[in-house]
This record gives sequence, structure tokens and C-alpha cells, in this order.
Amino acid sequence: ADVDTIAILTPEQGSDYGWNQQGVDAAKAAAEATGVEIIVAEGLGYGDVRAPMREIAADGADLMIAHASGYNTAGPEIAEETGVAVAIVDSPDALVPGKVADYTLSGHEGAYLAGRLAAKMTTTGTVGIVVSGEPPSWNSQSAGFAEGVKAENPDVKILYSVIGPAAYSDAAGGNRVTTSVIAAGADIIFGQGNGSSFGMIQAVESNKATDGSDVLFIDVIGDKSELDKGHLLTSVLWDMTPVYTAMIEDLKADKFGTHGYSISLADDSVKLVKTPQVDEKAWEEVMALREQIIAGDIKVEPKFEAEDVRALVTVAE
Amino acid sequence: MGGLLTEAFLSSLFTGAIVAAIPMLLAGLGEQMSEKAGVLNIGIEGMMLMGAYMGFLVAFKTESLWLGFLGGILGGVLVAIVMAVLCVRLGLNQIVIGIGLTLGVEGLTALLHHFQFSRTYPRLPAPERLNIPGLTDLPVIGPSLFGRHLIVYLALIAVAVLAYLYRRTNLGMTLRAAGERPAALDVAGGNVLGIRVFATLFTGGMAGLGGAYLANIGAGLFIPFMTGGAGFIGIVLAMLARGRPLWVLIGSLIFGAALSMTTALQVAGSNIPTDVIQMLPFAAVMLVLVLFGRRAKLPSALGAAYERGAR
Amino acid sequence: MTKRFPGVVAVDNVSLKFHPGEVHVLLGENGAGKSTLVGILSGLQEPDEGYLSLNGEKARLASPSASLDAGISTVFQHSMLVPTLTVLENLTLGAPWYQRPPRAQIAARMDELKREFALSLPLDAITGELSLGQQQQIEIARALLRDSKVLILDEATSMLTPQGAQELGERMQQLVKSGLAVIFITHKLAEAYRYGNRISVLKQGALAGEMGPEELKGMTEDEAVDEIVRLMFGREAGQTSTDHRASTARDQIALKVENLSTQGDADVMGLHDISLSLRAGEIVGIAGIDGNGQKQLAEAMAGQRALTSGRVELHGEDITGASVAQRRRKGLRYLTDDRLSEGSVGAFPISENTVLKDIGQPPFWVNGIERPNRIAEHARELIRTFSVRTPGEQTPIGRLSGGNIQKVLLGRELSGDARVVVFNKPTYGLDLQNIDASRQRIAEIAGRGLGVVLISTDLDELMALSDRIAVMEGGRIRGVVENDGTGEALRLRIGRMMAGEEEHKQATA
Amino acid sequence: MQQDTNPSSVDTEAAASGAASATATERSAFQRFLTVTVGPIVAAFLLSAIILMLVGVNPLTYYGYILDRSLFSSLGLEQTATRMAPLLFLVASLIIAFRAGIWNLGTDGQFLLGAVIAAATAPLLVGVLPGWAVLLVGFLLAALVGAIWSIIPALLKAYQGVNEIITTLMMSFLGVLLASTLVKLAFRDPTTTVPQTRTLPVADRLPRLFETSISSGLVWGLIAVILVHLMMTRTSFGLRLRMVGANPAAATHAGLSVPLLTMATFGLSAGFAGLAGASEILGVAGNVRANWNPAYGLMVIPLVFLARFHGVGAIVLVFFYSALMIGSESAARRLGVPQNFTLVLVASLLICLGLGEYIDQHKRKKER
Ligand SMILES: Nc1ncnc2c1ncn2[C@@H]1O[C@H](COP(=O)(O)OP(=O)(O)OP(=O)(O)O)[C@@H](O)[C@H]1O
Ligand SMILES: Nc1ncnc2c1ncn2[C@@H]1O[C@H](COP(=O)(O)OP(=O)(O)OP(=O)(O)O)[C@@H](O)[C@H]1O
Ligand SMILES: [Mg+2]
Ligand SMILES: [Mg+2]
Repeated sequence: ADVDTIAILTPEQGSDYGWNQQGVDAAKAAAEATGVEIIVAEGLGYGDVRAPMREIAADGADLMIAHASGYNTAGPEIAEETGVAVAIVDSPDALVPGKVADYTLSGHEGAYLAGRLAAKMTTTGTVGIVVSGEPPSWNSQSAGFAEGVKAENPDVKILYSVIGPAAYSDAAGGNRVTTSVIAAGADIIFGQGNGSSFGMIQAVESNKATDGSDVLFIDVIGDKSELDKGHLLTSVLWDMTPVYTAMIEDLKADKFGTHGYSISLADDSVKLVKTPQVDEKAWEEVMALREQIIAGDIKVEPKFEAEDVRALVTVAE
Repeated sequence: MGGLLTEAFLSSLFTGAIVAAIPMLLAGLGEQMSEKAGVLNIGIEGMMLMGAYMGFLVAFKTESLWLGFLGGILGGVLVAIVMAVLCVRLGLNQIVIGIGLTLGVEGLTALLHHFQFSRTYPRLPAPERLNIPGLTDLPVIGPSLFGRHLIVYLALIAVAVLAYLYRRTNLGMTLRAAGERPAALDVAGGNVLGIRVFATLFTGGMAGLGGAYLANIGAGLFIPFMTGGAGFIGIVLAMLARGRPLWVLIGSLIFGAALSMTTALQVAGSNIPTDVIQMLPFAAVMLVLVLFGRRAKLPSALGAAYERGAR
Repeated sequence: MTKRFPGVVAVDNVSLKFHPGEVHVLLGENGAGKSTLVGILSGLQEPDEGYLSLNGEKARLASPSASLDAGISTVFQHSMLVPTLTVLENLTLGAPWYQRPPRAQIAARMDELKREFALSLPLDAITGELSLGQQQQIEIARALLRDSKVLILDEATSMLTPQGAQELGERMQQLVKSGLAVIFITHKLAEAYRYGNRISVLKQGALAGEMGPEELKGMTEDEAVDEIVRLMFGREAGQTSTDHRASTARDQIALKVENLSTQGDADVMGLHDISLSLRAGEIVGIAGIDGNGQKQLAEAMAGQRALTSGRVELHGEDITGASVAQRRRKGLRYLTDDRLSEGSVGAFPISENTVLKDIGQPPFWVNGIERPNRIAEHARELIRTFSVRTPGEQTPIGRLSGGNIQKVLLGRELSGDARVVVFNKPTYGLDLQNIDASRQRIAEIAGRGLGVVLISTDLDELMALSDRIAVMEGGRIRGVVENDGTGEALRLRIGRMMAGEEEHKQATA
Repeated sequence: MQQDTNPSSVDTEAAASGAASATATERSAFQRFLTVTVGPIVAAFLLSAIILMLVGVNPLTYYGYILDRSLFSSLGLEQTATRMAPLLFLVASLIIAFRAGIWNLGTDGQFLLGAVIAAATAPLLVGVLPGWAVLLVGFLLAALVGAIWSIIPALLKAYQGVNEIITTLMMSFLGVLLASTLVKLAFRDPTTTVPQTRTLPVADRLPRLFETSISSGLVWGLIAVILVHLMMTRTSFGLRLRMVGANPAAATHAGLSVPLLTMATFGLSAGFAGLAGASEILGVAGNVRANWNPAYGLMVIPLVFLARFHGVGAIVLVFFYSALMIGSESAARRLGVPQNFTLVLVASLLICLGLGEYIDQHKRKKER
């Protein structure tokens, strides 16, 4: 089929150094690589996305990337209604040839590596996971991180906390919870959140670990190193460009909707960011582990449930 | 839970409770004055958010937290001026305007944030803490109670000052008269609109300060929608406190402690689902309401505009 | 001075002079413009035309505080105190917020007032917990504390007992002797003569006449009252409404109350073992000092207040368990004394107010659907029958003057098949003409064979209308006397019982 | 002294009766329309235009898109109409509450719990019951659950006199969290990774109108508002509720049971809020996701006030509001302005409409 225009729809502005920005940037890069036009619809919120989708379909988009798990009911319905191909997330079973394809994104392998790295580098023997909510992709990364930590050193304690009701933009809550987790002994924080993650970073920057050392932060999805003040350890970086490019190519080749897409360590669509804070030796060991995962010697299964995460973290006696 | 109940952790929970409580305390104290005077200030959420934005902007540009707090107060007062003109002077409906102002400030600050900060996400340095030798070194409560930024103590002093003013000067009775029977205050030569305007602006200032605290001390940066309902909690605290500043303090500390407890339970690895844990603070308030709600007597003229000579 | 309101000229080109050393009485029927004039003098309203001069200089009183600054203090027709504040706070209300209440100073001044005017108040009591009379003393004290030059009292005596009114009168005389000007508004003509040095009469906003000190001195009370009535109503006096009405009682028992008791609490007096019976066509008066359980008795009869024991029978039928609405349908009616906050819904039009007690009943509602035309028609009929002064039936009832609201409520209670009517202070706050009309109406309905319970604090009224008078004190009936119209002796007996002196003598019959 | 704490006395004129407003005949209806609607709308758009220009966007282009995309294109109009449905049920909910003197500020919680129960049950009933019965059960359960969520505030208000502003607000916060918890723990679709309820297939949702994408929820919403309006203004039950709202003492005096009627008000109002949730789920969304909260309730409150609790007026305002939401989603995207600007526009509209109302009242006062 002819593909001349694609569209990406995101719930928030594409300037969050995270999920939305990575999506928008990748869609732009994929469009450029494949020579198609792109419509960017940012900040559509988590409510009913049918209205903008219908309109974008009417505007001539050939593929709509509905880049939020909240859009995965509306997406297929609109594809059915308008006949325009739609890509959705977090719905591995939702495939309709020519119309609906899923790209379930999970950086659990990357998070696993981050966990290994964290366990190597912690000096207090405790690491923390702070999240602003419990969507599946975050659960799978939290679980991956926890598994990595345990695999590296079963004695390292893992603390887990979800911020609170106003979480996504609750920067103050992010700061407060992270401060508590640091006070409980963590010196490396694996943080996932939108606006609230900046509160976590602020807490990491302004608190010392219980042993007096600096606290380090592990971010996800985006790359915040240009904002870093020396506390960013790494980031589990996602790059959706290969995914989106493949979608466009598939659509052109009439193969869209026959299979799902995902990101992986193998093609660097999931990778760890190296910062000056990373210990060289630890990094080399982690990179070796990466090869093992790619080779299939280490298996990391995604776990999407919040209970799975809680089962992995340390329960105080 | 022995392993986790370290001194540092307990201390951070106390700290967390106080950090979470201060913005609600400031907002609650402000709202309390409006409510006494008969103005139901639903716009407080917007005033707080504007305070957070302005507070952060000024602190960031001037690199002075204190100027930032002033900026926050100014931001809150600016929104309150609109409210005072429209609702107190012109007598427009307080609910409509309050909601309108909150929505407008949410949109405006998000817009400004988008154009100013969304590519850089500037953050403030960690706030200075007041170090009182001896006290700050006390175990557990030392750092949480005594190692805070000076503004925390000012907020506590505000509780005492307001309690004093309400009790010992004519301020308390003037406010109550304006909220209870504005016509009586008017014919006694008092200035109903004046005191209501003052109370509204005071609310704006306190809410703005609370917002600035949230941004500058609580988070260290500004994020759109970051107040997330703290202003509404302030309204509830003010209504429950029956006109007493001390009760606003107690209420905000309990609420802050409940929020902090949700972290504690999770960090301790509790098996209760997170969503259930997070209902606790609100469930606690509901429980208080069920048990003691009937005593939360509100001023008779709350929410009603005053117009001289109208019947 | 002229003041117009939409559709009404409330004050019509009135010129008046108020002199120091004089009690200047303003008289006029309901809605004559007295309160409007007070409103202008106290800075609540600005005149449309005309001007005001103080000590010969033109002045503009744009606000109550301007008026207070000019030395004019006002005690309004309706209480202007904050019930939740203490007496001291109400006395200092209006002072700058940053000051501390000058307690010692006020206490000292109150001591003086106590000596000079016998005003004595508990400074730390919560105002709302005091009696209405005491509350009024607060307002008067507040005016005196301000060292005013002009003191305005709008219907200040309507809440007071005869003794209280007497004291107030004496106080006013003392005040004018100390050089004040007092403006005194009342509906009681005798008071006007006794306490006033000068009388001005307003009629439909205009000045109908004025009687100066010399003129007044030269008249007896009767002559003066005759003259005032002529000025106010344009008719001769003569209907001395204190004439005793001839009994129309029949044998049949209309309403019987047996051993009725209710729960009391801190605010409300409980009733103890009340028994009373009322025959058709009879008027039984309930006398007593305000707050001795009269209202509770009325409410218990109407079904509005729960009983702890006792029973109520209407024409032989036990209605103890019946609801307010059921009792009303059976013909038991209750006219409340609280016409604004209980009797009517101020924001609703008159038409809806006329049927508030018949919601859902035909012909105004059919199958739950409102018939606005039927209701409007009914309301117009009522407005005509009871001469309610209003622009129309769609006017919100809250805009009417108190007297006219009262007429609407009276009409509401008498419509349909009324058999027994409980009146609670039916003529309170009405002008003479309306009082007369109301009393005639009460006499007339008794004449038609309805049973009437007449609760009043006005002994004259009770003695003019009742067949028998029950006296309440402390939630009990202290005694029931036949009203033989014997004047002073009877009055004295009732007065003793009201004070709780005479021993329990239960109702018979 | 009349207590002014309740909403119905905030505007006595409105509470009085729609019929009484026929008095102001002096100025033409057209002039009133100008002051009350057109003027404020123009002013609000001017105010927002200034902000647009400050951030470097041509306001004319922006507004052009709004009109074009919400009203002047059939697709836009359909979207606008569809967006109206849940808002209309909320309008019905609030008209009952406000006319009866109750501040129900908890509609968001009632809405969401209604939505959750509808989403939890309807998909399971497909095939078990006929299509219309599935929807009916969904709506009824939503109304019931919404009403249940108001019981605590209702009891506290009716029998303890606890101010309902605090209690409904708190129950709303709780309800929003509970809805999310229920989705995750109780009603979760086991076949998805994302925590959400089972999905009601498009074919089993409320039928669409004719050949358009408009959900017939719109029709039911309109019917709900009109019925509620008539109930409150034309029936004995409505008058009883209004009387309790305007003057509880008078209601007691007239033999009404104030506590029972207060409970009824809460139940009905919250029930309609529950219906609003069901209409969004059974008409449009098909399922509820964890943490979903469109927060329509807060937005509808000012609309109902500006319409002076009048059903038809509220319908018109809801239409304008929906058009604005739909149109500015589109305009924002095309011009690179964050969506949040819509909030600024809505806020200026509320404030200007409020001011228009004020000016109108003053003019009418002068004329009388
Ligand atoms: N605010 C108002 N709006 C419209 N009309 C008014 C207003 N105030 C007073 N009036 C009109 O002015 C007239 C005079 O009212 P006013 O209150 O002065 O009477 P009054 O002499 O005090 O009567 P009363 O003896 O009952 O106290 C009334 O007939 C009324 O119609
Ligand atoms: N806000 C108002 N709007 C319209 N009319 C009013 C208003 N206030 C007062 N009035 C008019 O003022 C007149 C007198 O009002 P007011 O309450 O002073 O009467 P009043 O003197 O107390 O009467 P009464 O002696 O019968 O109690 C009424 O007839 C009423 O129509
Ligand atoms: Mg008067
Ligand atoms: Mg009067």
C-alpha cells in the first residue's frame, strides 16, 4: 500500500525526556528514514482519544501510532471504523492484518542489566525502586531491575514504593518518597515517573546516603544526561525508531498487522546509557551480561503484574 | 519490620510528614480566614499552583529562596485579586469563579512551563536547613523537627500568630461577623467588603506561599499540575478546624503523616495493594467526618455575596 | 427627601427636622416608608432626591460608618447582632481589626449605663443565648456607648413586655434630657403619646401630618390617638378593639389534648402534662411570657413536635400518631409566629407559597404534575380576599412587608376545610388597621364554628377575643380562667399566673 | 435570617421559578442575549487571543480551526455531539442537587464507580441477555452504585447536619481511588496486560444515531436533562425538594420530612452521576482502564450555575463547551500550542460569562 503520512498520538507533550518524547522523536526519525510525512498530536491526555483519531484519519494519515496503553481500546475500533492502520501498545494479541498491530515495549532486559549494575555499585547494600504508578511496562522494568539485583547479589535489599494518588505530576511526592527510601538505606534509586521523576532526581541530588556517600539515580526510557548534575548512574533507554520504521515498511509491503513489534537489547532499541558516574569495571561486566542475554544464555521474562514486583522486593521482618 | 526501622528511616518519615503537611497547613490557614469571613475560596487550588509557578520562577531566576517565597505569595495574591474583585466586590458566584480560576491557572502555568522550562527542567539546589546545635542532633526527631528550612518554623509561628490575632484582637470577631451576619457588621460601621477582600488576599498569599514551598522545598522544581488537589485538602482542613488555626495544624500533620505512612508501609514490603494503601489518608478524613463532622459548623453567610440593603 | 423603589415611591418628598432634646415619634401603617427613612439616615440607602443636613450643614451619608461618624446610631427593626459573638464583641463590633477589645473601658462604661439607665448585660455571654429583650438592650447599649447625638429606634418595643417598653420609654426621656435627639418608631399609639415629644405621621411615603410638643401637651391620650388614627388611616377612631367579643362556643368538642408532654433541652422548653380542650366555635387564649412553652404546644398540636406522652383528639378522632400533612387534611391548621424563616420560602413566588402545605394535593397537582394556572388562580383569589398588597402573585414573597406576608399565611391556613386553627401571635408586627382586620377575621372564623387556639403575649388581644384563657409558665398550664371581660382584676390574676405564682389549677371542660 | 450556605439560595431568582422571569420585558430578548452570551464569549476569545499572541500564535487561525473542526465539519459536529452525552447526565445530576440546595461536589467519584460497575457487568452479560437488556442492566447498576456512594454524605447531612461539601469531596477522592483499585483487583480483564475491565464490543454498545458516529447516549442525556428539569419545576416532588433546599424550617413546618427528602436528593443526584459514567462506557469507551478519570464533574458545575439551574440553558452551554473541547484539540495540534491552552480559554469563558450575568442583573435592577 501507499504510505505517505503517518501520525503519532501521545498523551503528554513530547518534551518529557521520557515516554512521550521518545515516541515523538522516534516517529519523526522513522518518517524521515522512510520518506513519509508525519502528524504529531501531543498532549491528548488519557481520556477518549477517538475524536482526534477520527480527525487525523480524515486528514489522510495512513498509519496512526497510538502511543499510550490507554489508547489500545479506541485504536482498533477506529481502525475498524476508518480503515486506517493503527499501531497500539501493550496488547500483544491484538493483531488485525492491514489494520492493527501491537508494539509492546518493555525494557525489562535493560532494567535487568541496570539491576546488575546497581547491585555491583551499591555501597550501603540497599537499592530503591520508586514509581509514580504501576502500569504494566513499569512493572516489568521494576521486576527486571529487582531480578538483576538479586542475580548479582542476593544480599542487597530492594525497597519499593509507589508515590501516591496525584502521582504522575506529583514532583513533591516524588521527592518526599525518594527521600524516605534513601533514608531507609538506599543509595541507588531506580525511578520511573513522568513529572514526578524530576522530584526523585531532586531528592537524589539533595540527600546523602546513610553511609554518607552520594546517591545515584537510574532513569528509564529517555536520556536525561543533559540535565544531569552528577547523580545519574544510567538510564534504560528506549529507541522506538526501528519499531516504527519496520511498521512503515510492513505497511508498504502489506504485511502490517501480521506480527507484533518489540524492542530489545539486540538491536540497541533498549540500551543502557553510560555516564561518568559508572564504574568502568562494572560497566564491562554488565556489557558482558548483555551479550549473554542476546545470546539467550540468560533469560529475563517480562512480569507485568504489580504483585510480581512486590514478591521480588525485600519484605522487612 | 525491625530491619527497616532505622533511625534514619523513621526520621525521614517524620520529615516526610512535615514536608507534606506544610503546604496543606499554609493553604488551610489561608482558607480558614476566607471561610471565617464568608468567602468559600474554591480558587485556592489555582492560587497555590500560581504560587508554585511564580515561587519557582523567582527563586530560579534570582537564586534566592526567600525571594522565591515572596514571588509565590505574589503569585497567589494576584489570583486572589481577581477572585476578590469578581466575587467580593461584584458578588459573582464564588464556586463558578473559583473553579474558573483554578482551571485557568492550571492551563496558564502549564503553557508557560512548556515554553520556558520543558526543555531544560531546571532544578533548585537543595534548600538550606536550619541547624540548631544540640536539637538537630537529637535522634529520630532531631533532624525532622529541627533540621528544616526556616520557612517551616515561620509556618508554625503563623499558626500561633493567627491564633493570637483571632483571640485577642478584633480581627477574629470582625471576620466572624462578616461570615455570620455581614449586615450586622456593616451597620456597626465595619467594612464588610474590606475585611472580605483582605481575607481573600490573605488566602491567596498563604496558598501562594504553600505552593512555593511545594515547588521550592518539596520538589525543587515546577511541574504542571503539581499541586494535585492539595488546595482542596486545605479547604477540607479549614472546614474541619472550626476556625482554630491549631486544628488546621493538627489536621495537616495527621494528613501528612498518613501520606508518609503510605510510603512506610510500602517500603516495609506490606502485602496490601498500593491502591488500597493510598486510600488511607482520605479514609482517615472520612472517619473523622463521620465521628466528629457534626461539630464542623460553618458560618451562616458562607458562599453568599454581601450587598448592602438587599433582602 | 424622595426614595423610589421599582414600582413604589417609598419616601415621597418628605421633609422632617429632628431636634436635640426631643423624642420624635414616626408613625405610619405597614409599608408607609418609616424603615426606608431609617435606612437613609443610617447610611444603608441613599435618597434619590433631596438632601440631609446635620447641624445646618449638608451631609451625605454614603455608608453606615459615615452615619455613625456623624453621630447617628440606629437600633433596627430586625436584630443586627451577630448571634455567635459575645455581648462584648457585639458592643465593639466595627472597631479596627488590629485593636484589642477595650474590655475594661467598656465594663466601666457599662457600669455608668447601669446606673443611669438600668441597663445591665453579661459581657461574656454568647449573644444568641440571651433573650430577645436582652439582645435589644445590647443594641441600645451599643448606641449609647458611641456617644451618639441621634438615636433611632425602629419598632424597638415590639419585642418587649409592657414593663420593658415602659423602661425603654423612661430611658428615652432620660436620653433626650442629656441632649440627644431620639427617633422612635412604633405601631403602638399609646406609646407614641406617652414617650414622644413630637409625632410625625407617614402615609404611603408622604408626610401626612405632624404634631409638635405644644400641641401634644394640650391633648389627652385619647384625643391624641384619635388624631393620629385620623392622620394614618383617614378615618375616625372608635373601633376600640379591646371590646370583649361575645362567645360563639358550641357544645361539641373540637380539639382535646390530654396529658401531653414533650422532651425539652438546653434551647427548647419541654412540656409537662398539658391537658386542654376546645369546643367548636370557641376561642381559647394561651397567655404567658414568651418562651414558656407556647410554641412547643402549638407545634405538638400541629404534629411538628414529637410527644413523649399524651394524646391529641380532633373532633373525637385520635390523631396522636398523625403527621403534619394528615392533620392538616383533617382540618387542623397552625399559623406559625415565624413567618419569614418557617412560614414562607422567601425566594418562591406568592403563588407557590399559598400552596406549600398542600404540595401534591388536587386541584393544584394532578398525578404529581403541577397545575400552575390553578395555583395562580387560587393565589389571586387569596390576594383579593385578604387584601394582600403586592404587584402580583408571581412576586417572591420575601419582597412583601411582614404584614402582607402574614396575610398570605393566614389565607393559606384558612383555605379548604379548616376545623381547628392554632394561631401563634397572629398580629405581631402588624399595623393597627391590619391588627383590627386580623382580629375580626379570627372572631369571624370562630363564629363560623371553628375551634381557635390563640397564642399571644398581648393580654389585650387575648382578653378581647378569648372565651377562656389558659396561662402557661415553665412548660405547664398554670391555670385556665374564664374570660368574663372583667378587666383589671382578671388581668392581675393572669399576670400572677404568668409569673408562676398561682398554683396549678388544671383545665376542666 | 436566611441561611445562605446552600446553592439554591445563591441565586434566589433562579430557584424561584423559571416562570417568574417573564417580568423583564423592557429590554429586548436580543439585547439580553448579547450581554449574557455573545458579549462574554467575544470577550473571552479576545482575552485568550492576547495570550495566544504572546506565545506567538495567530489567534484568528487558531479560532478558525476551532470553529471549523467542531461545528462546521460534519465529523466535528458528530464528535461534539458525542462528547455531550456524559456531560448531560452530569448536568441532570447537578440540577437536582443544586435546586434542592445540596452541594454535590462528589460527582467524579460517583461517575467513575458507575462507569466501573457498568464496565464490569455489561461485557459479561452479552449473549446472556438481549442487547437492550445488557445496556439497561448496566445503566441501572451504575445508577445504584453511584447512589450508594453518596449514602455516607447523605446520612451525615440528613441526620447530623454535616456540611456536604467536605464529605462529598472526600468521598470523591476515595471513589476515584476505589474505582482504580476495583479495576485492578476485582474486575480486571484477565486477557490484557494493561489493567482494564473487559471490553463491551462496539456492536453491543449504545447504538449510534443514523449513519453517524454520534452515540445515542446523546439522546438519553437530553431526555434526562429535560425530564429532570420538568421534575424540578413542574412536579410536586420537585417542589418538595426545592422547598427543602430553599428553607428546611419551612419544609418541616409544612409537614415534609427533610431528612428523607435530603436522602432522596443525594440518591437521585448521585444516581444520575452514575448514569453519566455508564453512558460514557456503554456509549463510547467500552471499558474502564485503571487510573482513568476524565474529571468532568468539576467542569460541569460552573456550566450548571451559569445556566441558572435551567435545563435548556445548561444543554446549550454543554454544547458550546463540547464544541470548544473538540475544536481546540484540533487547533492545538495544528498550531503547536499545548492542549492546556484550552483550559485558559475555558476559564476566561467562565469568568466572562459570570461577568455578563452580573451586568445583566444590574441592568435589570435598574429597569425595575
Ligand atoms: N428595597 C426595596 N425594594 C422595593 N421596594 C421597597 C424597598 N424597600 C421599601 N420598599 C417599598 O417602600 C415602602 C416603604 O417601606 P418601609 O420599609 O419604609 O415601610 P415601613 O414604614 O417601615 O413599614 P413597617 O411599619 O411595616 O415597618 C414599601 O411600601 C415598599 O413597597
Ligand atoms: N428587597 C426588597 N425588594 C423589594 N421590595 C422590598 C424589599 N425590601 C422591602 N421591600 C418592600 O418594603 C416594604 C416594607 O418592608 P418592611 O419589611 O420594612 O415592611 P415592614 O415595615 O416590616 O412591614 P410590616 O410592618 O408589615 O412587618 C414591603 O412592602 C416590601 O414590598
Ligand atoms: Mg419598617
Ligand atoms: Mg414592620
